[in-house]
Amino acid sequence: MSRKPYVREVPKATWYMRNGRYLRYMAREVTCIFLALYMAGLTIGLVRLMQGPDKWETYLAGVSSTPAVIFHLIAFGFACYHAKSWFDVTPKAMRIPQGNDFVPGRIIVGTHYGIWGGVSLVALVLMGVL
Amino acid sequence: MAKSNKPIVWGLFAAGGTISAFVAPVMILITGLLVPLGVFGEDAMSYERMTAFLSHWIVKIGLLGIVILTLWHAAHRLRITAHDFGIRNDSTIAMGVYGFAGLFSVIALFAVLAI
Amino acid sequence: MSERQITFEVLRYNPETDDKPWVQTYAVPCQEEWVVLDAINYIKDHLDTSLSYRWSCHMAVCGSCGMMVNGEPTLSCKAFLRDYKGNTIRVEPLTHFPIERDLVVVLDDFMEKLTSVKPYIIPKKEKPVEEGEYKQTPRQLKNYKQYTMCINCMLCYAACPQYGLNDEFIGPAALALTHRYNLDSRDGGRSQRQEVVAQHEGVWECSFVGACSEVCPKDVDPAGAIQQMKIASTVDWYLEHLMPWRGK
Amino acid sequence: METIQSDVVIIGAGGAGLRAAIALAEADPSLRIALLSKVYPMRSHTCAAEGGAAGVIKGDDSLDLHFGDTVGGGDWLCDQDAVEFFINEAPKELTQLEHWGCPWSREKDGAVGVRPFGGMKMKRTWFAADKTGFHLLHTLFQTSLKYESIRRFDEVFTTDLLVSDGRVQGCCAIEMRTGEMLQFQAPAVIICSGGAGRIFPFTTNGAIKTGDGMALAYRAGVPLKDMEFVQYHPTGLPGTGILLTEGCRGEGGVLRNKDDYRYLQDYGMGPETPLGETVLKTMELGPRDRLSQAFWHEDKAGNTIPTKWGNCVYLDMRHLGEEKINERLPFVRELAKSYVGVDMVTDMVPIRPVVHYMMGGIHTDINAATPMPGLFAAGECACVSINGANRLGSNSLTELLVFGRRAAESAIAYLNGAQKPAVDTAAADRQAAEAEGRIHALFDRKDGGETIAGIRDAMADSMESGAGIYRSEELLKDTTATLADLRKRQTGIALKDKSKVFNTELTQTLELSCMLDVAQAVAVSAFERKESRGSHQRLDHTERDDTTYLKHSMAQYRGEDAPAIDYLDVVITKSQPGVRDYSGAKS
Ligand SMILES: Cc1cc2nc3c(=O)[nH]c(=O)nc-3n(C[C@H](O)[C@H](O)[C@H](O)COP(=O)(O)OP(=O)(O)OC[C@H]3O[C@@H](n4cnc5c(N)ncnc54)[C@H](O)[C@@H]3O)c2cc1C
Ligand code: SF4
Ligand code: F3S
Ligand code: FES
Repeated sequence: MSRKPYVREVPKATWYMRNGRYLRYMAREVTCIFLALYMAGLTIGLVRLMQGPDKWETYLAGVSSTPAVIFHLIAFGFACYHAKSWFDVTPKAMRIPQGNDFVPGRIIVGTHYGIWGGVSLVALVLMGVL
Repeated sequence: MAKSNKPIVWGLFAAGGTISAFVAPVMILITGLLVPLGVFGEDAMSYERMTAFLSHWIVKIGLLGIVILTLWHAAHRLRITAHDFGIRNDSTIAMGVYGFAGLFSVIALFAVLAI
Repeated sequence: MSERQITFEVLRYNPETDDKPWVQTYAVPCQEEWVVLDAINYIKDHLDTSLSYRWSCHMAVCGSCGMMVNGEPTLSCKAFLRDYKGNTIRVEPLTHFPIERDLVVVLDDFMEKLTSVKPYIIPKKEKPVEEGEYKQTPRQLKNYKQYTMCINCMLCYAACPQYGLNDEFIGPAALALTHRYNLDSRDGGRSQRQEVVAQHEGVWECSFVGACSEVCPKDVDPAGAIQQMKIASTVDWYLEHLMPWRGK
Repeated sequence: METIQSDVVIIGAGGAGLRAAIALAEADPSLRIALLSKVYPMRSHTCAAEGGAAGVIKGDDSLDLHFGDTVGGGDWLCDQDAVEFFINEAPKELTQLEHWGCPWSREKDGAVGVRPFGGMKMKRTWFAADKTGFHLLHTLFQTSLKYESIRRFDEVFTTDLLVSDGRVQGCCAIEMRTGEMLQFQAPAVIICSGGAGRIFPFTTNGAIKTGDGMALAYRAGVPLKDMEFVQYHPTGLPGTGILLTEGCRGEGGVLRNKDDYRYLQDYGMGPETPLGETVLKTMELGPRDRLSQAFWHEDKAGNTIPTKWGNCVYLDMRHLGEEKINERLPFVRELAKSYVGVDMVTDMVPIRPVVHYMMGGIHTDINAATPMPGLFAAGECACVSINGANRLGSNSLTELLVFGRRAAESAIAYLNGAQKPAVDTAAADRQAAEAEGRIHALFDRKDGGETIAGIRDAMADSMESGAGIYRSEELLKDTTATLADLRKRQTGIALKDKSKVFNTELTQTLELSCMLDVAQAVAVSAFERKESRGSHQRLDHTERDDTTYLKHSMAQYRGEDAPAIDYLDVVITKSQPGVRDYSGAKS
């Protein structure tokens, strides 16, 4: 037997450096770190709120600090990227029949963006009015 | 060839991914940027307003849903991402990330119910 | 006719003489309407008869001519030179597969996986041919049609990083074909296929990178198929564990 | 050398080979089946067929009409008993394929849809959008995975048949990934190796269609039948030879010359039909031979359009509208866009005739049996004579199914027959060793300055110029002389690639020698047939001559010499030769 197939090893920890497609994927994946940190921070806020007005004030002061604002700025960016990457692929996971065909993907994506915009707007308005 | 048990966590992952996609950006925007920068005025998130806001059970359930599902979403994704970064002891990672999500879920639950 | 001189950097590997692959360059006088495969055929005919690669149909339907062209999994018979700007084009065998020789890769793994998902109709109830065809409305056809378009070209496997990291993964094309049969109104074999699909190396090894669907030359969208199967498997799981009385 | 014992060896895993394998496995699960293919089965060229497969199912149609169309379309050179059998079995086979999951296009109520096709009086062509062959092949291949008794040998290149005692005993083949010779011993062999369009320069056929199986049988002493009948398809894309399916015309596409004139009406296929309305068997729905010949005359008259790929006419689909084109012919639209840069929704597509199909092939009878005991053949490589002098589009996909199965049944009958055929293993071993020796010798050939590409191109060019759409004694004389010369010259090809693993230079050399043998059979058969019939048109004998040539040509291999041509009577049961009428006047 003269066979000797050559196996090209995939670098286990750096494979995603090989092309832009993989980098975009990894960017999408790490959005979860920021979501998790934000939610953890929020949970701490809830604990502070439970502990009374004084603790809550220190918490508020903390959130207003420059590092916290910078973190939230970055987290906001990643959260938006998460939303975009999530909505853009929704037609793949959900196929809604319509006549002999399916509802076109752009309508499904569009609807998601619409709801996203609506929810955000309502929240902002409520905040302003509250 | 055993069937995988991933469906449990995957269900939470997908739900959390969807919910957080809709609400996380605007939540971060409001609570992390606009309010601290004073856009809505000094006492937009005053103790009174927040406790009043959170006294409503719908708000409690909603907020808990968002926080817990997003945490599970993030935990599950992080587990996969760790693998993608070349960290291969999946069970340790899984324990870590799900543990983190579980811990904070319980804390959030406790805090919200107590408010 | 206008000619364009293009340098092809081709990855070569001869198991009988080489320890590892190496790059050979060829200067090819190309016609403007050529595809990469035409240039490779030119090399084979006129410059180096020892180059090995697969091709047959030259019309993007037999699925044999997949290669990495400038790092991207591509059907070389559909890779028009006019879409490549520079004067150098790099051609390598599909990644994630062992190289048998030159541009020829080993496909045994896929053939086994394809067989394992039972890609054929397992009828709900046998119907003799004499009784005529099964009725299937255009709507029911549409439901699975997209997933029948797979030409087994393996570009998706070369694009999928999860397959690259773990070759136990059943992978995009085989899963898309599983979904194809599951969705066919004539089929009743889903529960048998779930044995393979619902294990770790089935749909759960996919992290929805989506690269498979991006490179697929036939718009099969394996990424979509896999996500739909994940949802269905999750529903299964909940039904099975939370409502066990519903039976198997 | 590894020896593989089986009951039946199938050479070729395209539509015909897979159908045969499944039929064997279903009939008797204990049979040991070896299925050889020089490419993975799903790469077989059946995947390229677009238009559809004919079979009578609709109420307004009848078996007799299909029979009439086929026999008339074949210019009465069909064996009518075989045609009758074929037409009877066709609907069953197509339905069977439906049960196996083929995604046939459907009517609103869920019944299988049919479309019109050239030369067919009724709509009876089953189709799966415009990728019928692709779906047929993948359905068969995937279904074949169900059967454990089908042992596949993918990328195994058959080089020789093993014959002793006048019976076939197996074959030997090169396993491409190792370069090792394998010996397959079996009392029955079915050849399903496809066509040989690659002997021409401009063809819809893939690189693998090099006539290997035809050459194997021919060299082993089985005659090649009706080889002069080569079908040109009227609508190929210039340059690549990529086919635009006949479905284009079936759906209403029309042909125009450089003056936008629908020239077919001048060639006995008129009167002109209104745009968008197709009348079966007239104008654009005339048979392929007539349409290709009309092109030849238009070209001679200077009515074609010069392009950088040679002279063309136009296929006009614009009046069909985008929606219909997308629904019925999406693949064709994509092909025209990619390969000639034309969107058929808005522009006319340049096209020209292109070599498409071999009506001739290994001589078989109605049972798919060759004259050699144990050897069967089915599919494009075979000539059961249902296609006669011109195949009707969409009959051949059905043929693969009907005669693929038939070959399997005949093989089983042979295995279970009175003689209980067994393999003479000593003789097989000896022959296999000789075959291996011949392959080894190829590596040691002295360089005579010849190249594979050089000889191949010379062969193809001489086929086009002498054995193309129109032929004549003089032209054919040149071609046969060139081919005889090229057959000698091929020994001057030295292999530069000395390695064993996946040596495609070696397989190309073997394919070239098969092509040369087959090409010679085509040219010599064409030379001897001094009449015009179906696809065989002679400038020097323009009429059909039923007194002398209502016969099959049988090319008999004679080693280094040109083949001897004998004749065999055509089987006529109920349709006497008549006039092929494609004018709208009648019918
Ligand atoms: C572009 C195109 C469109 C067509 N459209 C239609 C249509 O619409 N309707 C219709 O009815 N017909 C159509 N045809 C004709 C029809 O597709 C073919 O006649 C038919 O597919 C041939 O099938 P087959 O099984 O005989 O051979 P193939 O599918 O060509 O298979 C041949 C097999 O033999 C194997 N083989 C060959 N040589 C060797 C060897 N030396 N060793 C081992 N294995 C070998 C190959 O690997 C392959 O598996 C079309 C043909 C073409 C080219
Ligand atoms: S899914 Fe697409 S990319 Fe993958 S093998 Fe099939 S056709 Fe090729
Ligand atoms: S690229 Fe791979 S990870 Fe999943 S979506 Fe496609 S199979
Ligand atoms: S040669 Fe067939 S897909 Fe490219």
